Amino acid sequence: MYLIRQFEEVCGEMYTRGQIRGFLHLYIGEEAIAVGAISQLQPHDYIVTHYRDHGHALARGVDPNRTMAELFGRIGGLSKGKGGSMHLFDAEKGVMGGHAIVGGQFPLAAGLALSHQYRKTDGICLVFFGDGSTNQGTYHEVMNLAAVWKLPMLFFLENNLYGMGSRFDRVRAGGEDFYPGAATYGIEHAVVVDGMDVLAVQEATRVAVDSIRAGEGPAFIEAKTFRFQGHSMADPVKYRDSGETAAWQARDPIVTFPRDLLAQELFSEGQLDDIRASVDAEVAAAVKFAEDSPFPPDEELFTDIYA
Amino acid sequence: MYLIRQFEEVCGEMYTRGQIRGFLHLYIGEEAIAVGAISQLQPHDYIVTHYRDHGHALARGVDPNRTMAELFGRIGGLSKGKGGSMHLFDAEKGVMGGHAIVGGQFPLAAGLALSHQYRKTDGICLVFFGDGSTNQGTYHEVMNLAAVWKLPMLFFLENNLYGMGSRFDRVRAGGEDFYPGAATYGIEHAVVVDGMDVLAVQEATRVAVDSIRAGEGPAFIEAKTFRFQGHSMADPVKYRDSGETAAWQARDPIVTFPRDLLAQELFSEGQLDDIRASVDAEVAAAVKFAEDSPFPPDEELFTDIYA
Amino acid sequence: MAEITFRQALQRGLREALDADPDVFLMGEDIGKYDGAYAVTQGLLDKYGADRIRDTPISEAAFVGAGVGAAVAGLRPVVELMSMSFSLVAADQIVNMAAKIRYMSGGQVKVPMVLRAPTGGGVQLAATHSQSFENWFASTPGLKVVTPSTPYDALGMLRSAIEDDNPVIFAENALLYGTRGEVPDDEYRVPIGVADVKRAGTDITLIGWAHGIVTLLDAAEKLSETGVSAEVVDLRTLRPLDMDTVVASVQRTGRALVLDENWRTAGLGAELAAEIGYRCSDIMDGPVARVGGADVPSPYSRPLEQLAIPQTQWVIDEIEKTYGL
Amino acid sequence: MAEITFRQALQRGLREALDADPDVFLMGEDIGKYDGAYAVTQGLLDKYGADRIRDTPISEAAFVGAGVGAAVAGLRPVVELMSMSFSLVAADQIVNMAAKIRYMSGGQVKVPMVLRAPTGGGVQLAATHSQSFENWFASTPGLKVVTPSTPYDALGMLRSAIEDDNPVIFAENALLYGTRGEVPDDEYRVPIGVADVKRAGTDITLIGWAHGIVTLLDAAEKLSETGVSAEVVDLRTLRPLDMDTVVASVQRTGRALVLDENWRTAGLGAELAAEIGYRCSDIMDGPVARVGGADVPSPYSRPLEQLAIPQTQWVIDEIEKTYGL
Ligand SMILES: Cc1ncc(C[n+]2csc(CCOP(=O)(O)OP(=O)(O)O)c2C)c(N)n1
Ligand SMILES: Cc1ncc(C[n+]2csc(CCOP(=O)(O)OP(=O)(O)O)c2C)c(N)n1
Ligand SMILES: [Mg+2]
Ligand SMILES: [Mg+2]
Repeated sequence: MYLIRQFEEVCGEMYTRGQIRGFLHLYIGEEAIAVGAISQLQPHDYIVTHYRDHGHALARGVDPNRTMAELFGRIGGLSKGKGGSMHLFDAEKGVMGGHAIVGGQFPLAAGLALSHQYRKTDGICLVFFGDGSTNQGTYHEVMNLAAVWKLPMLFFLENNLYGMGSRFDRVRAGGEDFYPGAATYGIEHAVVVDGMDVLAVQEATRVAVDSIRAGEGPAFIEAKTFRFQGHSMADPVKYRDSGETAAWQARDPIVTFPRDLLAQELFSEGQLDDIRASVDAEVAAAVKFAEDSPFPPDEELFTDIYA
Repeated sequence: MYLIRQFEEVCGEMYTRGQIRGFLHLYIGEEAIAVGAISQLQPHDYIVTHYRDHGHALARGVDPNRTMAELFGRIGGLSKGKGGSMHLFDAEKGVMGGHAIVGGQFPLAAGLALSHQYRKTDGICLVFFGDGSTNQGTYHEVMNLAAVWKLPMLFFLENNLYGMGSRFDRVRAGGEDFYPGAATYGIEHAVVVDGMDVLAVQEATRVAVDSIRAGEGPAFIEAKTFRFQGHSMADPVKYRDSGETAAWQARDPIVTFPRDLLAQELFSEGQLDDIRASVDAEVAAAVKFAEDSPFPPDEELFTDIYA
Repeated sequence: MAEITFRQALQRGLREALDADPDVFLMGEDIGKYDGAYAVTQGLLDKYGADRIRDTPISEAAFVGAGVGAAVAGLRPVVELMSMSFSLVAADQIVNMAAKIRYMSGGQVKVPMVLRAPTGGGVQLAATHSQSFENWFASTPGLKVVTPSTPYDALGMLRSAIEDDNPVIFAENALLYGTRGEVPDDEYRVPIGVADVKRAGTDITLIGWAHGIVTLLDAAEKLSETGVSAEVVDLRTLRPLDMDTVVASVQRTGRALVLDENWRTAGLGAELAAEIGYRCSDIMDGPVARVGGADVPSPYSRPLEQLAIPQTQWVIDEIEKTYGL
Repeated sequence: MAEITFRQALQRGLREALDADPDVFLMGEDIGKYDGAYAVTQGLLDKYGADRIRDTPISEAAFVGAGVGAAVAGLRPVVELMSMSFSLVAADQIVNMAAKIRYMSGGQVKVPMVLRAPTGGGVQLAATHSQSFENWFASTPGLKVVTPSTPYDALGMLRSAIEDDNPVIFAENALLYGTRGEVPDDEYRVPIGVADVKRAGTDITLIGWAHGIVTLLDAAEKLSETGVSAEVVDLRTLRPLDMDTVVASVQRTGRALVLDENWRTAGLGAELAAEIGYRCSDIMDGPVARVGGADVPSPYSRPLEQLAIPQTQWVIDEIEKTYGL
């Protein structure tokens, strides 16, 4: 989690310096979800996510160097700088994007899940999405398709209460919880979990993944969470009051999780400091790697369009 | 109801004779829905429906002559022959189509409902749709939009159990009833009704419309029904057994409703015969009207594209 | 050699591909139990089973995108849209997902998927069911677009499309399903991206594709009666465009007419006319003649609809007007 | 006269329309409380209230189609898409509903709706967020498509669009929002469907629209240094096309170059080149020159993205190549 946080704090800085451009969406505050959920996957499982995707990539063990280089638009990036922040891919690790059209990732995820079913493996596809994206038709269409075909698919809602400036209750009348809606599609396994608690996320995911691998069809997890910063770097966050943010920040997993570890004497202050120092160094190295990587040569404009 | 039935029996014939072409979707078996539901509307209310739309138009009092002429592709048709069977419009009567893209009609209906709300009238928009269309994203998006904006809109599901050759349970895992799903959107008023019983449909609609006019937001009615014939004239109906059809035909509203009227001595056999005879004459006149109406002149190709 | 219909050719292509490769499977609305809206997939469910012949809900965005996902995972889905007109509800998945996921991943993934759909007008299906959006997809980098005009090409190109590692839009003009033509008994392929001279001639090059070829061959026949020898070039593929074959022909004949049955404005016909005009202007006898469908929503009424679809006579008149032939 | 930005011009246009007609209202994602993704609607919620400045869920198909419904009922909705790229998830509602409902009803209804959206690339938003589908909508009968290049045109055409009884796609190239220009203090309109000569010249006609005009004016400036006098015609409207103004200019200059910043293949640039070629070939000094955007999904990396977008030098090189000027 600390890696993700530190990585993104530095991303913010790099954006200000103009090294990263376009849209940059930080995951700060939501790290416990990616880390908790992805820890429960097998190497042959797939992950599909939205544009707020750095956390998912890093939690899957994607190389921070190549991730940062991608954000810098350099040839050493995961996608040679062609995808940028919103489109992180690492096919070898099953990370199938990073998708920037809200709701666009659901069908892709269904197809990846279908491939596991078709090949009779026990693999699954984990798809992350936001509260706002549930208002896209694809959410509905794919929930139904996954249910009727019993696809091995885990729907993971990162409910951070806002889609850009719109609090969920201004754009939805169905109440505070989204997970009960899964039953409409015949998805029985649907739960809510505290997205600020990495161990709770881990446990909920373990149970859901077991059920999916057992052939019970898709499952649904809603994690309540909060993005501490703006929607993207362009967002001055005028639509919510600082009190709401502060309340959530008090539950920051980057603070609370180490505190718990210390309290339970699982780690010492010194051990944690060591971890932090090594992560800081790793992130610094990633920046260096990205800076040193050249921009893609001109020919790259026309490659990778067709196989 | 008998008008609709007789009209469509004749449509079928005219299709065989090549007078009507393209796609022709008959409503035979479902008439109690259109008649029961539309009887509860006010003149300023809107109706939006799908391609299986003859019943809705006729139930709204649209001229059978101009309807038949439209099916014949003649200048005397409702849309001068430009729309055909799937696109019946009578704007003066609030009949806003006939739409042939499955699910395409939901957003339009929301906008018409919005216009009533914006203008602070007590008007509503009644939208008809099939079980198959609930698998389009627009169904979901518009249910949510209508709920969150409290639009004066009545969602009317004509659940005839099949979308073309697909029985609902082959393409949906959410169970036999659709209406409970409305609660997911916060639509509280959602009921199921026997679509073969015109009085039951009437009553359910009355209650729903009252609730909508009272400002309670959208409502949802699911009517269980059955199309006795193929999806369109091209459908040989190989995907279901005749037993299922026969069981529904035994409940044919064109048979049972008059039978009940007779049993309750509200009408005499002779009176019913008179009605039937006059309807038969009306339909014959419609065919005559259509036959006599010329095809649109060539210039019509380029009119009505822009206002 | 056997004479079969366009529909039968497609079905044979599907069967051969299903037999050849277990990774090939079909998805679409009512392709199985209903036997397919245009009967192309008739009987396949019985033979190949429900895992490989998958009836879908009416959720085009979902199952087209699921096709992309399955393809990214290495399968070879052949997805059917009941009509090209319905591609609009899946447009985002086609244009933003199928066409771009390879590029956005820097070449890490590929999308060996085929999207088949009947297309075009002419049978009174009215405004929303008579459209040819393959024209738009032909302007989209990342997609290939195939538009056969004969049973031979349909079968051979379908095999190539299914074996292609890229997303291929396979547009089947619905007016062609019943047309007949010779097809070899052995398996064969027709390459994607190679135009075909369907009739040789010396005075003018007529360029079109799909059902337009029927019209152009008819026009060529009529022109021959007045002593004009017309060459007919069938593009067969709208993306990538085989401009070399087109230009070579025009350089021989010195005259060109482009037929685009879809809306005339800003479609593939415009592209061809612009490009031929640029590359051949010095040797041409006049500007590139264009015939296009009327720029109107398709009317239901038969006489009106016929006025909207390019007819043989339009081609002949346009040639006369442009070149005085 | 005051110098204001393109963004301010649009906002003034919206305010004037909201003030003038109670049937005008706005819908879109985050146009209210968030002040609009590109700040065009900043402050409007406070002034006009939530009934008229409506924040929507992220449901483009639903609210675009709801705009059509409201328009059919006689209101004048101005719907904002956060990006033209997102028009794809609403493509069916735009192309099959907004564009066709009038025709399908035989003229019984009309659709006085405006669909505004920022469009184009250039700021590293990558493949799915940098597209210009107004090019496709320009080929769709039933729609009008407006693409202003200056604050003056933006304001004047927005007023016309809102008062138009047809569905108007109003494409705002995002690179223009910050550009400045003179705008009269009094209310005025700029008609839809009338091209504008943005710079007079005698040797060649450069034709483009929206941000392309910035490039063409720059090219014209550079050309003048070498003694070439270029006329710049700003289409302003992509549908209906004002071909008469274009052709009249080419007939004067005898040379033409068309700039289409979007994908080069089969777009509006092709249409213009084909049509100019046809109507002016007899008096032209060569074929119609074309410059188009690269046929690639938009890359994120800045140097690559810049290679995909037509630059001034491309225009100059193409003129040199085609006409030796
Ligand atoms: C189809 C589409 N519409 C709108 C947008 C613009 N947009 C990008 S992110 C976003 C908000 C999404 O909110 P949510 O799903 O809650 O995810 P979060 O950003 O909160 O993680 C919007 C409206 C888009 N990218 N795609
Ligand atoms: C987007 C789209 N997909 C597919 C079709 C083809 N189609 C027309 S009707 C239909 C079945 C619809 O079933 P349902 O909604 O249950 O209505 P019913 O015909 O039973 O009244 C299908 C698949 C279409 N018109 N539009
Ligand atoms: Mg959110
Ligand atoms: Mg049905």
